[in-house]
Amino acid sequence: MSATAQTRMTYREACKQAIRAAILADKRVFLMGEDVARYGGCYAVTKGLAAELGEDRIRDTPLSEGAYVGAGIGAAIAGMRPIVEIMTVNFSLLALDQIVNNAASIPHMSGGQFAVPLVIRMATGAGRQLAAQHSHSLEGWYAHIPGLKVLAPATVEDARFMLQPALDDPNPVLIFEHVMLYNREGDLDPGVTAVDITSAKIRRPGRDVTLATYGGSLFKALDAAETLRQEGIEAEVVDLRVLRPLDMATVLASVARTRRLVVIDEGWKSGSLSAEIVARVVEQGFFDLDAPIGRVCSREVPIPYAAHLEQAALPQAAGIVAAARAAVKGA
Amino acid sequence: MSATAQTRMTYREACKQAIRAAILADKRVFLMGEDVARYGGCYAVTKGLAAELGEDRIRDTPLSEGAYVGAGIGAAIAGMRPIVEIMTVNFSLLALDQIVNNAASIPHMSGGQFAVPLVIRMATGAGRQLAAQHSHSLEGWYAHIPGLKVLAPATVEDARFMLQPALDDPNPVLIFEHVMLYNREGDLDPGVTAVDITSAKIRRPGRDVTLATYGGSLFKALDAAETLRQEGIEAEVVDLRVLRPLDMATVLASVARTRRLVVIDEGWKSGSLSAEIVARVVEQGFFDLDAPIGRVCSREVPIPYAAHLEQAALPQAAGIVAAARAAVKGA
Amino acid sequence: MTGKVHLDHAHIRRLLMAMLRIRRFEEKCFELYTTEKIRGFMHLYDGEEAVSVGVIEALRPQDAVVATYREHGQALARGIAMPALMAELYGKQEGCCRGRGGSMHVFDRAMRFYGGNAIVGGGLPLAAGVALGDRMLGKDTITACFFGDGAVDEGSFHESMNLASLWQLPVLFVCENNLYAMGMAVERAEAETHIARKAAAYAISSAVVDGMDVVAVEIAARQAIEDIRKTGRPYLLECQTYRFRAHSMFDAQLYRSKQEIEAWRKRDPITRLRAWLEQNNLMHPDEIAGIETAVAAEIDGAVAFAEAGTWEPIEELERYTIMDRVPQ
Amino acid sequence: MTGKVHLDHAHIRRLLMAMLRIRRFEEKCFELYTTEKIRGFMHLYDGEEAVSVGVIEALRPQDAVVATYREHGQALARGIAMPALMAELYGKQEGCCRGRGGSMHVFDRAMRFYGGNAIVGGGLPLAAGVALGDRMLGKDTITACFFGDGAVDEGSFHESMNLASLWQLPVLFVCENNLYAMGMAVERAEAETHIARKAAAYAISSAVVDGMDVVAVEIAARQAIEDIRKTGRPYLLECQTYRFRAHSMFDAQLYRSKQEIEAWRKRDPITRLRAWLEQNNLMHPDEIAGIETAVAAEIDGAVAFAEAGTWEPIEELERYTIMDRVPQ
Ligand SMILES: Cc1ncc(C[n+]2csc(CCOP(=O)(O)OP(=O)(O)O)c2C)c(N)n1
Ligand SMILES: Cc1ncc(C[n+]2csc(CCOP(=O)(O)OP(=O)(O)O)c2C)c(N)n1
Ligand SMILES: [Mg+2]
Ligand SMILES: [Mg+2]
Repeated sequence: MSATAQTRMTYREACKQAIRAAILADKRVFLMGEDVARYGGCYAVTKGLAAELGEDRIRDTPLSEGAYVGAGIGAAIAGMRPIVEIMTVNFSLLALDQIVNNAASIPHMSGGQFAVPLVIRMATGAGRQLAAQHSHSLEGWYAHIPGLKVLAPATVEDARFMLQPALDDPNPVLIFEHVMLYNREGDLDPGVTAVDITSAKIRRPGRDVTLATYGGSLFKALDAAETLRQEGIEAEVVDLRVLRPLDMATVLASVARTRRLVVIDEGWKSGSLSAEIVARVVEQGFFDLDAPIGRVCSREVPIPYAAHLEQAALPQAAGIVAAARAAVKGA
Repeated sequence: MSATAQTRMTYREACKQAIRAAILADKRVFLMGEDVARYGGCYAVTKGLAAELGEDRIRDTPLSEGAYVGAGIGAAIAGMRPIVEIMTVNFSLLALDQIVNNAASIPHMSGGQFAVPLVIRMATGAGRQLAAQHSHSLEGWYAHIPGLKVLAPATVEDARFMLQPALDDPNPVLIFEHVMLYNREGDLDPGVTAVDITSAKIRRPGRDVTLATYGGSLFKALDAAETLRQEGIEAEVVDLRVLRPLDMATVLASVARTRRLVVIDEGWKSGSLSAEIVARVVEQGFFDLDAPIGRVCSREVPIPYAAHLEQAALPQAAGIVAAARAAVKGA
Repeated sequence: MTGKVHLDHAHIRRLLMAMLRIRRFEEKCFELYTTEKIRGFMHLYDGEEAVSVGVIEALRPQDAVVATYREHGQALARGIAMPALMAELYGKQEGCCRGRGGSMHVFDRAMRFYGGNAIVGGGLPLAAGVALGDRMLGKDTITACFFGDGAVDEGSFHESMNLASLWQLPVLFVCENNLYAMGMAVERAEAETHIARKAAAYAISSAVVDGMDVVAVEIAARQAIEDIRKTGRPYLLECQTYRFRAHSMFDAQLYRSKQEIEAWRKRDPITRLRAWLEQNNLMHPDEIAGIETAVAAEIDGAVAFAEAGTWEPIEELERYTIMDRVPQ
Repeated sequence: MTGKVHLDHAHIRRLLMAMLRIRRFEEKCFELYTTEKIRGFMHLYDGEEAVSVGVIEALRPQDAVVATYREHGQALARGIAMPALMAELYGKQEGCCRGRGGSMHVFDRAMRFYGGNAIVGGGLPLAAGVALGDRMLGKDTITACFFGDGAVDEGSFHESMNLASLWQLPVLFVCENNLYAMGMAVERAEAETHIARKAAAYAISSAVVDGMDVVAVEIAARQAIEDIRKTGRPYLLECQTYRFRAHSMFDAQLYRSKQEIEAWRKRDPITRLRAWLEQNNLMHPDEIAGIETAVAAEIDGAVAFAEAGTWEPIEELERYTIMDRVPQ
């Protein structure tokens, strides 16, 4: 493998390499979570890492989400740089008190005496027929909380390189990994060795309509853009990547060019991140728009098991195409 | 006291009368929560009720938010009609797993075999200098969750009469009582013996701008409307009352008349209920607006203790006036 | 009702058949999973059949059951119709939850079967609540709450045990201790693995039983229920068992040895019961073969039912998110 | 360091003075609350002083402390400057948290004082984490974690005790058992009130000590710390104590009798220590008067400091919501 060749790997592998590199680079970094060591991670992200790095640095926890997330906060305050893994976003509700009342509050509440340099990773999203208690998309919900930073890497590159800046950040950073991405392959450009965690990214340029999205929905939006191209509509796809704080500059600049916006978000529509984007665009770019903004979100139901119902509940390329077409041509 | 005279009472008293009446009317109804019985409730809502109704119906729980909220869900499924009190919205995070993963999911997930006819009451909001772990406004956040209904009674009448329809509803209903309202007095019209939990309500008619709000902010909006009147601006104040599902018809009808909208919401701005309202108005009433929509929300910080900082963090009448003025006259 | 078990022929036959129904049903499930008829997370109960069969044999129809995500066995033992269960795993609308719940979320109102819960420990507070509700409604019932050793680590275990004991709720807490929570061995997850010490922290009586012996489980469950009725307090029954298969369909089992699995397989509750029956001439091999045949036919019927089932129309997706009435 | 306490004069004087500083400081707080200089929820430690004074006397500067919302006593005993504490209660920017935390959220980096937590039980996981972090950083420290009897009901108690024991973390869990959680008497909240049985559920050693006797507390804390160092495991110390005043400034105390309060007042840790010192001629009344005078002067100074303090500019409201660096 030459130094300039692209490296192809799965998103899972990218996550793993990111963890390994971070732990090797800084002895304050360790990972803890349920079944991360002996089992190898419920989505096999950490397979083999415990053998390589030791069970002190890849640390299995009991089923005590509240306590081990809280312990991560304590360890961060004490000077460590913990990565805490929660298997699935639904289980994070058991740790929400610690995340909101402690991690997000202590820096401000203590008058800036303490930072909480903690990273919490978790799987999010639907598509694997895991039903209502394993399939939700609460990253937009978390993005409501001041004191947190919220990331949603969608590409292999972001999966590989967002972890380090998240660890370098003095604040609690939540990283949401969409379950449908783990098996997805992508190329790592050897020229890229870092990414920022402050900006959104245009994944496909276009002049007719902006499709703003993130995480698992990015690839649906790219598929939709391909279909739209065949109809002569050039969609620009913006990967938000950072859900808190939002990089509205990139979104607004895109909308200023395309004058049309569709937001795609696997969260439930009411009170979603997509609502916030609509509100900000309206507030900041009111007179730039040539059409109502479209939102393609999940249907407002607990995600069901049956495949056809699950798929019907989620944003799909067809729905994105329809929304984009409506924005461009009128409904 | 004649039958037609108005009855003046505090919001606290109205809450208490609602609980008492519901328990007396239906032997399946009981209240449980921390310190509701012997202590009399942390905001004194239930003072004296245990003596009158017995400690079986006004039931003190241990400090176990997850378990007693979960027990409320179980009791509801078994046929009771529990009212569960959580002292303060921040503590509800300890019960969030039960609320989201069980209460909101079981009816759908079981294919409609089980309903969860449960009411959860909690205090919300800031203004009493209780600092970051006791002062948040997460009702808009809860309104994101399908399967829940979310109420925010602001008036004494709503405090008195929303509980019964909430108990009659087959779904889990969350009732948020703003801490600054408990001492507030209001009149009960003897002609009113019920309210609905489906519709928003116009608390003050006006033609120039719509102020949409709920809960503790209602009175700030009404104060602002009074100030605006003196400037010749007639604001219409819409009390949303029901945060999920939103009664957008009332909001849209008001906006269709005034063509201008300011949303006031004590939640943090990013990803707030106010964003959802903006998004829906834009989606459904795009061409009716004569000005960008204003949002007056809490500043995005954990609410601080010091009075001047706390007040600076919250929506205030002056800010509402300024936003309404900008909508009417241009910024 | 008594702690004694009258082991007449019909009774033993019932226990054996109940275990075989679960075992064979799940063997079929495994097969159907590999052909992608069943999807999602599926957790098999292979090896643990004696636990739910023994415990549920001691329950009456009016009693309630709160289950885990590894609940095929609990569901079948409780009497949930096999065709409805299979159709649920297929995701068909003829499934007991219209195909919305799948393997981890089996509910059945008629059987007072309150789920199938895929949040570890999520069912314990519910169980306390069902028991409280029943008592307030004047019902003389027991609520059996199944949970794994992993659930013991969760705060909900602590809070629920305390609540049930404090309020003297008639809950039979059944810990299915199969030594692992996914790949986490009990002794790596719990500082104290002695269950009685845990129960004592809540002033709850407890017993440990060989969960590979269905009769022992039934006897222990009956004694526990007798204790609950006598004292009006909950009871914790630890059933020591083992799952022969992987945690779920995605598990390389790196955390335990083949030898360990083999050693436990020798204690297979079905093999053991059969051997005992045959050795003591309590059941003729022909009768056992007859049971197997009946079970196979039932499973075939269930698969046929599931295959013939239909998909819930997408238009109904949002139905029951908000209920329009409380089902009676 | 040893479990023995050398009660020389300086030592006793320090203990008495530490308790008096807390008592008098809070008497002033009470007064200031009625004049609305202090607002919000304020929980006084009146009667419980011996607990934090005794425990913290056994700690070294490098050790860490995790406190509750009733933490004025814990903070003062730990050495947080009284003026900074008083200014915090005033909400002034000279306060130890710039006036943002108030009574329930006292933090002090220099003292390794990790809050002030107004979520009951919210500090226990933090304490386990601080202990873990310290150990991973190669520090030879103890983390003392204070919590009330009410926190014991929470799931976080269970999870944190298990985690600390399992991972052999050097945490000294200090339960301030004052018999009530707000209006909830311990025996109405906990099915089992015997603390050792709770500790045993996590294989944690424990002791119960008279929390109204500062010397006894200190000795027990030293023994506990010795045990932690020897075994490398956490330890649970239950201090039996009582709050003489209401739970907070809003509490009609309907849940307990005047007689009960009076009976406990007879065990006032300060009165008791003074009486013992005077009876045994260990400290001259003049010296005690001198301490009182010094404490009064310190409090006056703290009040003057707080009064002279300034309000954090509103422009800084959002500062530290997101940190730009990790403070060192
Ligand atoms: C709150 C929560 N945390 C983690 C998981 C992921 N998970 C699913 S099953 C399981 C193991 C549970 O073990 P145990 O309770 O012993 O039951 P068993 O699988 O052995 O029957 C885990 C960790 C979950 N479903 N819920
Ligand atoms: C999670 C949570 N639930 C409820 C409360 C409200 N509350 C504040 S103090 C308190 C009593 C706590 O009692 P205990 O732990 O015994 O401490 P004490 O006040 O007696 O010192 C309660 C219920 C809270 N702050 N946090
Ligand atoms: Mg297990
Ligand atoms: Mg107490």
